[in-house]
Amino acid sequence: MAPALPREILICTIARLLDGVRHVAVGASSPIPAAGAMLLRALKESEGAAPVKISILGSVEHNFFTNGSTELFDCAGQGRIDAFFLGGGQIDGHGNVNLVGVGDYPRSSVRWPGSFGAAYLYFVVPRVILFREEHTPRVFVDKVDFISAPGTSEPGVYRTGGPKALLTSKGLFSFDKEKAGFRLESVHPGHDLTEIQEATGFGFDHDAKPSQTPTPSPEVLSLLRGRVLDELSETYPEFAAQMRQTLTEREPVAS
Amino acid sequence: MAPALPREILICTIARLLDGVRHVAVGASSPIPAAGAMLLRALKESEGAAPVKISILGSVEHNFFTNGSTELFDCAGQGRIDAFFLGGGQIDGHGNVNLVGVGDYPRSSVRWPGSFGAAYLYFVVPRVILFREEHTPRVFVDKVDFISAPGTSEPGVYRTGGPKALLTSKGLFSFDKEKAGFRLESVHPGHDLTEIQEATGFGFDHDAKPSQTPTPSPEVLSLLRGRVLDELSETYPEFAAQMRQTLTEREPVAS
Amino acid sequence: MSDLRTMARLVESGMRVALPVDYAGVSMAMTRPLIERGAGNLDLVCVPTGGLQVDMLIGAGLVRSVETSAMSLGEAGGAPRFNQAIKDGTILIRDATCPAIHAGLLAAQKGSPFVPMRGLIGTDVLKNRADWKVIDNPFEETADPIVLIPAIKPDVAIFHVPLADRHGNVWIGRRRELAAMAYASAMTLVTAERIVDESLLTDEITAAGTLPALYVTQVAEARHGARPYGLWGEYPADTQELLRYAREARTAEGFSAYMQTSAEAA
Amino acid sequence: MSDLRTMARLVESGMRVALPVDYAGVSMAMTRPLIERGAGNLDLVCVPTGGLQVDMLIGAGLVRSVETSAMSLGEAGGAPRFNQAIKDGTILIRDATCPAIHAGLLAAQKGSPFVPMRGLIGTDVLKNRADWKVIDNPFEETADPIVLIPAIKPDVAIFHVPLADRHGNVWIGRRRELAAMAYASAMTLVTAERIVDESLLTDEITAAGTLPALYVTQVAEARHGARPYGLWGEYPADTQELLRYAREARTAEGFSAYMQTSAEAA
Repeated sequence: MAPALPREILICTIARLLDGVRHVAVGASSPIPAAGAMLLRALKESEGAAPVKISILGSVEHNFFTNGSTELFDCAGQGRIDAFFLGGGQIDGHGNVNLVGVGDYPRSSVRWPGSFGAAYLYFVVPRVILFREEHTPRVFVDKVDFISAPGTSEPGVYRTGGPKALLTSKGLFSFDKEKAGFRLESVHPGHDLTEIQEATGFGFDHDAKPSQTPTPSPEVLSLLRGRVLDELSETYPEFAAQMRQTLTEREPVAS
Repeated sequence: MAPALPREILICTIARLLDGVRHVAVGASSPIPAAGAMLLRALKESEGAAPVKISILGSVEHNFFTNGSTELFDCAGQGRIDAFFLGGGQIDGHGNVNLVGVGDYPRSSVRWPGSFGAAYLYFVVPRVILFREEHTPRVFVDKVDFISAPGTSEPGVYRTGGPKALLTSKGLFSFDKEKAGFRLESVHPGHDLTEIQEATGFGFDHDAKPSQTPTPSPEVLSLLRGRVLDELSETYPEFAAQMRQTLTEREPVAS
Repeated sequence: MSDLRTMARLVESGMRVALPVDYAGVSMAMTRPLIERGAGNLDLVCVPTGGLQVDMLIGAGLVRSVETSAMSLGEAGGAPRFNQAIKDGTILIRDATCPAIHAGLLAAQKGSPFVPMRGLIGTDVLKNRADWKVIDNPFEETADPIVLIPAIKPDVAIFHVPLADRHGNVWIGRRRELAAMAYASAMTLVTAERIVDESLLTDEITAAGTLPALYVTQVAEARHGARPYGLWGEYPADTQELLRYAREARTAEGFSAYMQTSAEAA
Repeated sequence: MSDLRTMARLVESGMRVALPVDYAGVSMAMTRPLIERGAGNLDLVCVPTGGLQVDMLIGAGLVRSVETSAMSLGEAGGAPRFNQAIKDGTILIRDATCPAIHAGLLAAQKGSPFVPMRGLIGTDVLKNRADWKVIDNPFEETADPIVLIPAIKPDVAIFHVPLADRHGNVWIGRRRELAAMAYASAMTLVTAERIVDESLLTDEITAAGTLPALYVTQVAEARHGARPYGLWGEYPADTQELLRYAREARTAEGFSAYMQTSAEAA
């Protein structure tokens, strides 16, 4: 079997971060988080554990909401969504997320789409996973130019949710609510601490020798390359096809 | 044609009171108000005037709401309901309505069903018609034992609606918001001022010689006894059948 | 799928229980299993009014309080066990008005502590609700009092629908207050006339009137499960039976006898 | 029934216009008639995000302000005319977050001046919204700040649906934000793929997904009226066309040329 692709390591890491959730919501254009959620669902099913529900926003097939686009937020407010993913044009060391733009608001020099539901969901979904593949100092900044959603809140502010982890193409960070900061948990294969420090515009805790992000077992990999990729191709056909092609190209090299 | 029955005079009076409304809501167990609304609708249609919409609550056939039982109240709050009817176990001279019970609340000696939507609708429906056939001092009291809905509100209280008229089996009153009191507008055929004063537990304005409530023209009566009674029998079959029978019994006497 | 007794066991003493209005889909089929189960001190929330089922639970002594906008048997008149309990002061009544109950459920649906509501100022409904608050509308410069209704978060909602599927999705049609009850409640127990294999969410037409399984704790089949109430699009109310109940349940003894005989008939 | 130009004439300068999200039923068919009509100084409310239609109205110079939770062309990237207008400061942007827009419409639906909403505290979204207010939750004894979102009352809502009937009822399926828009708005203009004779309210199954005529000002038929967006259950989005627009509308000239050629093609 071909060794795990970098994206497969991300998908398996997401499945691990989601362990224990009953219901996870995924954005319409988030194939890697969706794949992670689908992998967890498949793993739980094969273990005979409690089922994992996945809501894919904007998808007609995987949409089991029937009350319009307000239902996701209501559902989160009711405590029925355990995990969600957020990206961000900028993310800073306090877990603040900027989805709006760079420069002096409102006349941003670079304008991104906008905050979507982040200014609410970040407060009420217990396990928010910050996911951004691009790991550069322009994304991971010291201080965001606009707070779409803050990493932490002052005491007394109603908040049942917040950031749990930050996953990039280079490593995995956990978020410490008390310290309002990140800690590097592991470095993905092929990357190292120095590289991550240089690519990150904020300071973070870390071990002197951070561990490596675990690579998936052959069993998990075959579940991912089989059933999960099949499921994924229904909603994200281009992404799934691309992953299949990469795997086919690699196969001869590995064997 | 048989002369107008007392109930037909009530129905025609209601149609007159509703003149100009675009949308009237009627309770499920209110055949006389419903008949009045249906008569108005038929009259407007024959005049080629703007159509009158009627919502009959609790009816499946005449229910054009699709958002559950909250929609009536939302609709009223949006200003989309022009008229509504309220009864009341007790109604006092300030237009206060009691739908809850007699005696010391909460251990009422006589308990009625409850306030339903009155504590809201009385505030936001511009033309509320108080309708109670029984005209006795136990209904029309000096002061209600429990205010389900007040006739008037203090300045500064948001209020776009309130009582417009009070119709009983004996007469028709208008409501004066400034004076917070009723004025006898007309006495139904067969009744007189003294009788009404004795039957009413509160004082009210009136002319020295109040006029008589107009009886319907033959054209209006035939519309009522034809099309309107047909429409009515779909939703209130027993009431319509009873009215038909009374008309048949009367006919030989009148002719 | 579940059975009625298994579902009734999920209801525990002291729970807050949301029940729908007469015509929206009352799970009368659950009434006897609930009485058999015997979990008492229930705080009932009528959405937005109550009738036969509530009266029976009161008659059976299971009810501590009732929040409602009205209580009656419709054409069959007043609710006899409720009226007696009010006279005797054996239950706590929280008189409301229909949109206030909807507002409380809406607040829970939204994860909000309250929602504001117009009307109510100057009523004895408001005066007797220490749990409601009046604030000055902060969007107006002059005084503008407005009532805030706190979230109603039932422990369990119980209702009856025409149709459910094996996945736990239930078809509520335009009776969207049933969805509101489920959104607001920690548990939702549903009885259904029929249970079908194919998912109600597969077809956009049926999906539009479907409450998703996400909000549904258990579903059990119960033919004619709303009787003697009617069920929209299915069968009309049995007015004779309601009248019989209204007559017999005037006394505690009559109520017991009614429940006895109709249990034997069932 | 009406036609698109007749409907567009109901939109006047300075109106507040509610438009739905990409996938919910955008009436792209109304975009050109609106531009032809030329009523400007529009305050757009995106429910809850905006895309191609909003970008075109901005490009045509009809827009004074945009209240939205996001603006993009989805897979085709950023909204070019919007982004340029932001840079130039030629439109006022009211950045929101999805549930806040739903909350504002809900307040209007309920006839309430505001509804409360969790979250938002400490965001720059809140900091830039002088029209939102923070109060201390009166149901808590300790300090508990909560945001109040004022009612959003559009003058007109415009959207596209698969089906309408001759009575003015329109089928919205599970896209209930379309109903919320109509409830909140003074006028509602609807385009539909098909218009049928029989009332959608006659059958309980279709009634469940129907917005009643009571809330609908005018309906006009428009085949493929959402294109190049898709319409649920009907046709997918035309991504190539969205990409072409994204490419060409990068400049004001390119936008004009695009609108010119696609008008000729239509």
